[in-house]
Amino acid sequence: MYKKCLITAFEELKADYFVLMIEDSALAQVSEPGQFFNLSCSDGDIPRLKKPISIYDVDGSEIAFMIKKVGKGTEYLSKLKVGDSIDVLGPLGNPFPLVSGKSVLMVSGGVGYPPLVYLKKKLEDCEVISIHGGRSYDDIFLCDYPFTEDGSYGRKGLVTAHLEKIIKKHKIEVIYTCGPDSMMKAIGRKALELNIDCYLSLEEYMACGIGACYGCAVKVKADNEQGYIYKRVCKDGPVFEVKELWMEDK
Amino acid sequence: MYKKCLITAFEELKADYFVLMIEDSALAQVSEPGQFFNLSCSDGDIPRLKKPISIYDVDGSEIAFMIKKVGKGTEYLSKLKVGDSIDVLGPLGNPFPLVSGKSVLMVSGGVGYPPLVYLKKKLEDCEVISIHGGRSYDDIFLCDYPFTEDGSYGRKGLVTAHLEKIIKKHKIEVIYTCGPDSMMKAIGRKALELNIDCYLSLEEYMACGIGACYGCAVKVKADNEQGYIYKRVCKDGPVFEVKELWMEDK
Amino acid sequence: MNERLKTRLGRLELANPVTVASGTFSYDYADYVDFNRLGAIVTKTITKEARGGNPTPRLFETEAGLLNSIGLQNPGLDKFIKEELPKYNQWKAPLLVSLSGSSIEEFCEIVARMDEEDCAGYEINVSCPNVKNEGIAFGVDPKVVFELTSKLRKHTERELIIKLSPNVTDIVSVAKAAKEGGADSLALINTLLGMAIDWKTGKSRIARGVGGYSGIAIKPVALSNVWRVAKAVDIPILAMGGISNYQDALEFFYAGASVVAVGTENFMNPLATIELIEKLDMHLESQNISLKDIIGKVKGVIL
Amino acid sequence: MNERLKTRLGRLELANPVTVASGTFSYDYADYVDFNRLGAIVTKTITKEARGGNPTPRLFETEAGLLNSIGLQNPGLDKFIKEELPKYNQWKAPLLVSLSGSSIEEFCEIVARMDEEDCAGYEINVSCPNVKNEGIAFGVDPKVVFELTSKLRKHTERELIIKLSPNVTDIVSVAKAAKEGGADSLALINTLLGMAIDWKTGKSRIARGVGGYSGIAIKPVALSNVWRVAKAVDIPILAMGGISNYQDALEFFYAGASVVAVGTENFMNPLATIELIEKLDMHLESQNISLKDIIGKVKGVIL
Ligand SMILES: Cc1cc2nc3c(=O)[nH]c(=O)nc-3n(C[C@H](O)[C@H](O)[C@H](O)COP(=O)(O)OP(=O)(O)OC[C@H]3O[C@@H](n4cnc5c(N)ncnc54)[C@H](O)[C@@H]3O)c2cc1C
Ligand SMILES: Cc1cc2nc3c(=O)[nH]c(=O)nc-3n(C[C@H](O)[C@H](O)[C@H](O)COP(=O)(O)OP(=O)(O)OC[C@H]3O[C@@H](n4cnc5c(N)ncnc54)[C@H](O)[C@@H]3O)c2cc1C
Ligand SMILES: Cc1cc2nc3c(=O)[nH]c(=O)nc-3n(C[C@H](O)[C@H](O)[C@H](O)COP(=O)(O)O)c2cc1C
Ligand SMILES: Cc1cc2nc3c(=O)[nH]c(=O)nc-3n(C[C@H](O)[C@H](O)[C@H](O)COP(=O)(O)O)c2cc1C
Ligand code: FES
Ligand code: FES
Repeated sequence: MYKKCLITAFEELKADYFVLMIEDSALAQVSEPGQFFNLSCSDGDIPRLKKPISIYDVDGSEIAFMIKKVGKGTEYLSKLKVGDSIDVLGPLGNPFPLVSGKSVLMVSGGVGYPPLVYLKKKLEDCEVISIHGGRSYDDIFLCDYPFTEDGSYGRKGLVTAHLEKIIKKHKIEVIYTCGPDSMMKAIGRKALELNIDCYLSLEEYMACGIGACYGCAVKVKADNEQGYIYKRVCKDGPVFEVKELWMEDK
Repeated sequence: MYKKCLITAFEELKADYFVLMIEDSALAQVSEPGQFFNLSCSDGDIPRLKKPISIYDVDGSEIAFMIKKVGKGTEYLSKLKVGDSIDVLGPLGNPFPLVSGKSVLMVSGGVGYPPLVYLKKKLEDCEVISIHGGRSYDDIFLCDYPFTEDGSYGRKGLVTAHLEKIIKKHKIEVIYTCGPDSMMKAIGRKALELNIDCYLSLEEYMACGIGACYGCAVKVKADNEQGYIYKRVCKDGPVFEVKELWMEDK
Repeated sequence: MNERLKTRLGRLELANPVTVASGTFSYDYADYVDFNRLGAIVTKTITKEARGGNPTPRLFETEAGLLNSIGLQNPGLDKFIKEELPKYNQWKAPLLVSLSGSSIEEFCEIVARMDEEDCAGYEINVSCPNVKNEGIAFGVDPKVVFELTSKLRKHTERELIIKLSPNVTDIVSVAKAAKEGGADSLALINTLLGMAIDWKTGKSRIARGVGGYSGIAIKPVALSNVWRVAKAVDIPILAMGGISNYQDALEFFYAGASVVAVGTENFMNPLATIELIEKLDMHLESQNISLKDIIGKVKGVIL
Repeated sequence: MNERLKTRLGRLELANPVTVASGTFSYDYADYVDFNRLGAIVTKTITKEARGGNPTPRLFETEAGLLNSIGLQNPGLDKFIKEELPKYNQWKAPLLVSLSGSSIEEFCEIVARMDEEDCAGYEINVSCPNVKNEGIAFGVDPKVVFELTSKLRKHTERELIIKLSPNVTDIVSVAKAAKEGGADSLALINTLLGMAIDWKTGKSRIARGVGGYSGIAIKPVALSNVWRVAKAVDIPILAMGGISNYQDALEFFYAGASVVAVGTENFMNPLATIELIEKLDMHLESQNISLKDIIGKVKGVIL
């Protein structure tokens, strides 16, 4: 759907993060964890490509986004106020497959955090352990195992460092992850090694967001000469099972 | 001079007109009637060419501009507030030559009005008659003979209609004019015919505003094959004597 | 719609002058746009064999335009005919199939095969800057364009559109060659060549280095090409390059375009085509003119 | 300044890599800019005889760039030498005189005459899109460029820069011809061809119809040309095209430029050159690198 929606809540989090809430019951009803919206980030000024933002929460008829200000587009979003309206295209992409009754690990880095929050809310009868990493204290949000690169909060280092220990300790059966490419690759490899189901929510630069332009390509294993074909993150993903992905370095 | 100046006053006039005041005593001291400033009209967004705006008034250390919102640049200016600052380049161009002890006629159309207001203030011992014309009531400001194209205020028709009668009635010796090209041409021709001194403040699309780019060209009589050469409105003008100008239609 | 908006593109009479630029639109947009309201539909470029496309990243938005380096990723002709063509043919808007080949023979083969299927015509993409060893070579040489067009002409009675590249010294000579070869109309412009680099890291934003540059930034370039070609070659022009709204479209009609296509703007506003049609209609009505009154009627040029 | 910013342009060692684009800057800017701080100064293009320039309007700012159609208005060589040259020579920054001619002989004549005067070198403008019957013809044909350059080479031992047009099919072959002819360095790009029309009235915004398109919109095009030329031709590049700030300049250095020129941005910000130099210096210092560490070092390209 492509709609103009009212902003019903705006909350500054720490540092450059903020939460934006829109209201639309039709959209809320069909918004699932792992899906995203393409949000308009301009009033007609250029540049004005829409920006993909994951669903962070759905509460009744409201949909929340948790956003980090990193450039012009997200800066525009950070200046919106309750009562303003915004054009949204979505929900887009395929959601995370939901499991139940399992021991689940969620691993996020940076703005990979929001989709996993909504996923957690939707998982039933699961024991969920969460790891979250970021550059420093400012990038850390609620989770079981926080990591920072600079050691300013939680453990110092990369989220992947203690991965195997945590998996073993909690008898993890399914991993969901979203974050920087290198982080997800490391997790994916570990999951393959330990033969654990692992779903990754990928990021690629997007234009249309709906499958038309083939800009957001990612390598997926295939039975051809190269060993891979390109699929579209926006339409064929953003969620992929680790077994489908071409895991060699680019 | 190129400076960042503080906006010390902002006043909405009717319709799309407004007055903006900046403070800078160094600039105020050297700002003369007929000169203009190139004002920054963007916060770094594009488009962002500076826009030429005439000096409307100087009061102590303050300089006032009277501006009509007609497009993106002037719209930006219309949204400035007291306490904001703005980059100004100027004063630019040559001022009106000042006469004294004469019977003077000022004829303006649309945004040709502001420079003549400041000029009037600076003329000494002159009897000044002013004509001002615009599309409708919204475009009319204080003057002796208001004209509107749609007849919504003052006399209906073009300012040039009753020109000769007014000149004769007030025994006009000098004409100053600023406004649309066609209006100024008509006035210039009448001045030539009646052999009256006439100073026109011209408008052309400008880029640099200081004489470097040769974009703001206007035809000036010359002793060559074509009969004219191009001079720069920003540096050689904006004020020209009617006798120098090439008055044929473009 | 109505008479005001009707326009002719070679052999085709279109209900309105608005279509989409190849590669920027697909049936995926049907969730948002009523395809029956478009003047025509142009598909993404199809090649004979499937193509995997270029390495990633493939997209980057600069200050004023978009860089892309898709590399004509597409499922190939057979799969297109089987899986995509039926979808496009559910709409009544004339379908123009964009296609490209790596030899004149391959171009002909594709047209011959497509001619057995249902579609209104072909947009021949000889100008994609994102494919190596082909495309460019075809689109920049008037002799090659003439030969290609005249051979294609033998394979179809349908609308034959040659899509031109702006990355040439003299687009008019290429346009003339297309016309002489038998093209019914011309499409222009394809993307400019462009590049962007991350100043912090020195990394190219596009994996291939150079990509195709589109969007608002290229509108003046597109317009100058359309005007120069329209003055010199008297077959209809399907114009694209930075067209975002009805005001942009009007500029192109004045410059000589008979039809306009919305490309990059679809990404910014999926409803751009429909809004353009509606507002153009309102504008023409308010001025009490029809499209044909303004096509090529630019004023104020002193040569 | 300092070692970090030093760069080489052919025969010249420049204190810093920032200059101005021909035609966008003149001594009028001396009221605002300390010319002694520039890496070099480039004059507006001078022709042998005075030129009146093109009809008006000559300027229009589009959504993302600037159209101009000045038509090389200039006082002619003699008056330039008498009245303007002394002004430019009061500053210590090396002076590069931009010049154009209507025949190879005329180009040579101008260089020969200028060689009797004081200046550091010449930027040969074979690429102005705003002059009829010349310019274009010179800049687009590698053979002509080779002949022109080799003849000019005989007339001067000073820095000889050929300024290239982006409005060609293959800029690399033109660049190679210039190098083979003896050019010390290359300047690129001149303006693109562009047009704009008032959609309300159908009037061309520029009297000549087509003008030269510059500014932010053309940066990606300039960058791709610089990169392609830098890879293929090993003489220094003086780059221009939408450069507004030190981040833009860094993109061009990574692409292969040794010097950058600020053009249209001077109009938006008269202090653009000085701010660029200062911030570039701070950036290089903070990264603890010098210019030569990054020139041509673009990463991440998968060919
Ligand atoms: C499926 C998906 C879900 C996402 N979810 C979230 C989220 O929930 N919260 C959040 O803060 N961020 C999210 N992002 C990232 C977000 O899209 C970028 O931060 C945003 O586009 C940056 O735009 P900008 O104009 O502010 O910055 P820019 O300066 O334009 O770009 C900064 C970086 O953001 C990325 N980016 C920029 N434009 C795009 C684009 N059109 N498509 C994809 N990536 C782009 C690039 O890596 C770029 O280097 C998500 C991205 C994807 C692909
Ligand atoms: C010497 C001089 C003095 C002026 N004094 C005043 C004044 O006191 N008050 C006032 O309201 N207006 C004045 N103007 C006109 C003012 O410059 C334009 O209205 C303004 O530039 C419009 O910019 P925009 O972005 O709002 O509109 P746009 O939509 O960009 O343009 C609207 C129209 O304004 C003119 N214009 C646009 N850009 C320029 C430019 N760079 N240089 C010159 N003209 C341009 C063109 O005619 C254009 O068609 C003056 C112009 C000149 C040349
Ligand atoms: C993502 C993308 C993909 C494109 N793919 C094609 C293509 O497959 N075939 C083609 O002829 N042109 C293709 N183009 C070029 C467009 O059809 C159009 O000529 C160009 O983008 C200029 O129009 P615009 O500025 O409105 O986008 C593509 C453009 C973009 C942005
Ligand atoms: C108003 C104007 C006048 C110009 N005059 C000349 C000229 O006389 N000679 C020349 O070689 N280039 C001329 N150019 C081109 C510039 O030198 C430069 O190559 C081009 O504008 C691209 O750089 P930019 O985008 O930074 O402006 C002119 C450009 C502008 C905008
Ligand atoms: S962003 Fe267009 S296909 Fe994914
Ligand atoms: S605006 Fe540049 S010379 Fe007048």
